[in-house]
Amino acid sequence: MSVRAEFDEWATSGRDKGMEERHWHTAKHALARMPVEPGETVLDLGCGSGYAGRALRDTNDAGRLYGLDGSPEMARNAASYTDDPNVGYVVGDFDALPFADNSIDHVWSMEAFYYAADPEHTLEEIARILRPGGTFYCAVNYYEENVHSHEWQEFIEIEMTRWDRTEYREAFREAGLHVAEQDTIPDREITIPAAAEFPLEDWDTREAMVERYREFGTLLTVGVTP
Amino acid sequence: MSVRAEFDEWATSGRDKGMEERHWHTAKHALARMPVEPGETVLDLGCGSGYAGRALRDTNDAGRLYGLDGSPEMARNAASYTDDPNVGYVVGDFDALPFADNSIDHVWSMEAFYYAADPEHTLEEIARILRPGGTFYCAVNYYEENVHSHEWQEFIEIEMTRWDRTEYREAFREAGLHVAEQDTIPDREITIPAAAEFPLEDWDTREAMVERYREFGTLLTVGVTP
Amino acid sequence: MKESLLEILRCPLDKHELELEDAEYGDDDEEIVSGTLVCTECGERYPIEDGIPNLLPPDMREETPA
Amino acid sequence: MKESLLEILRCPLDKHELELEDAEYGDDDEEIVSGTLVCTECGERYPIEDGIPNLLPPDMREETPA
Ligand SMILES: Nc1ncnc2c1ncn2[C@@H]1O[C@H](CSCC[C@H](N)C(=O)O)[C@@H](O)[C@H]1O
Ligand SMILES: Nc1ncnc2c1ncn2[C@@H]1O[C@H](CSCC[C@H](N)C(=O)O)[C@@H](O)[C@H]1O
Repeated sequence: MSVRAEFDEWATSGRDKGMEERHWHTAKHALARMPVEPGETVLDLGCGSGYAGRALRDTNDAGRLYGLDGSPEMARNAASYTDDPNVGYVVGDFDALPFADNSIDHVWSMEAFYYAADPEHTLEEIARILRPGGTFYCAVNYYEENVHSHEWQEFIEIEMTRWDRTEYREAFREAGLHVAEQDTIPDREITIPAAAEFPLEDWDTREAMVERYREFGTLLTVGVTP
Repeated sequence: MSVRAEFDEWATSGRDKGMEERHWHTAKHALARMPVEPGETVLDLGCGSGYAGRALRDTNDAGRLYGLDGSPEMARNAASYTDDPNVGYVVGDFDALPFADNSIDHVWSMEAFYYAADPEHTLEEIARILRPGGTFYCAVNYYEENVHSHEWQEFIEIEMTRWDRTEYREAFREAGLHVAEQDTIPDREITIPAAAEFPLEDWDTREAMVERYREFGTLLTVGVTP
Repeated sequence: MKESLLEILRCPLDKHELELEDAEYGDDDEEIVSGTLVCTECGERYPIEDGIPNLLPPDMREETPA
Repeated sequence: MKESLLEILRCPLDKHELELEDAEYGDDDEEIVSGTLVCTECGERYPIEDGIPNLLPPDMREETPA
């Protein structure tokens, strides 16, 4: 199945909103770190419902906020959630970013980067469109050290990239991005039931669920263009 | 009083250890974000007891770890706490860093930067000694938005620099550092007594203490050399 | 989409500038609700549908279902 | 201090290289416990005391209080 077909279905069945709610727990902490100055242009890669961009507009007074998504239905949903004239959406693919060189101040991406068909090339594209000193905030819950995420690949036909922390840093550098930071951000908000309630449908033990959310959380890697 | 006289006294009266214990609550979270690769050289500016450098050696397999401090007694204490052959201490001043151009991979500084006599020049010195793509992790509890820290100046004769978040970002850029991240890291570990215990010697209200530690915490600004 | 987006939008294939054709504007004359973006270099055409430009490379762009 | 530190240590005033004089080594021959670092450019002299080099600019370097 194509990215488009897969995620158009997610969008029409309302999964964009469910992701927004869950991802916000950790995404907001990463977003709060971004050095976005008033008037700057930010691009959200794989924007889904578009919540990240709207949050940056609200808090940082970002100038223009563009969300790119490979699913036209996702972009359509995102557009329907806002009437902010400084927010815009574009349908496009990670592998062929439709933006000019040096045209973007900061790139954000949450739970989307690993769907890129050629992630090394996507990093080169990001480095190309960022202005010197621009940042790429790349947040993923699906990564090698997070063993609880490994099975996600079984539920989706798109091939997912499962790098470990070191591979992320190496790939960023290979694409010409300096690595400024790497961190795991715990999800302190998701409700974890008492031990007696386990096993749950998705979790055999409470320990596993605690490890997944409170310890592994979201892996953030921050790259900066020279 | 000079930096040297002031902090020599702190060192001989054991305040280096007290600071280590308190600063560790937030410093460890910032240290965990540093993209230090095996074999790299890290410099701790105003190292005090030297705990940050020792932690980086333990966790990141950093190659060489140097602590610089303007107080010979601080450096002497720090040296006495470790026999790691890859850790070394230097007495020196922020305003005239005794290191070669491009000789350091990452610079760390906790609760020390604002004592620099000429902070803009110290930033230029840091940009000079860092290799391209090196990072400067600058952590401070004394800053404009943290209103509870303002009175600290009354207790010390050295003039302290009290920038706000924007001024930190601007000064970094002025010195040629890209700003990759800015964040406030809460201190979730310090014990805050129940409301009935207030007023305390240092805190009139519980709300103020909560705001100081859990909300304002430590301001981290991360710079990257082009 | 706003016209200002055109300043930074490029052909996904060769990164050349795009020209706007057959534009229809919304009531406020600010929003381009439909039209076509044409690459000034390779001539590839990209549709604007419901105000959202579709810049997928042509081989990934299927027909809109409906 | 280790000799390897000398590779990156420079005169705080003019950033030129330093030369090690009168070095005394510890038992393992690895640690320089005392000596003087002399700037190859301006000739300024910096002491190594208890194994720790003191690279404060001369006007900030008071006598060690015993
Ligand atoms: N190759 C690709 N190019 C563009 N978008 C892609 C893509 N692969 C996946 N996506 C998009 O990436 C999104 C991943 S879901 C995450 C959505 C949002 N960032 C959130 O945090 O909730 C989907 O909307 C999907 O359509
Ligand atoms: N101008 C200057 N040059 C070098 N060191 C300085 C300095 N001004 C202050 N310092 C040093 O900075 C330290 C500040 S106290 C903080 C110590 C340690 N980083 C910690 O987190 O606990 C002191 O050890 C002091 O001697």
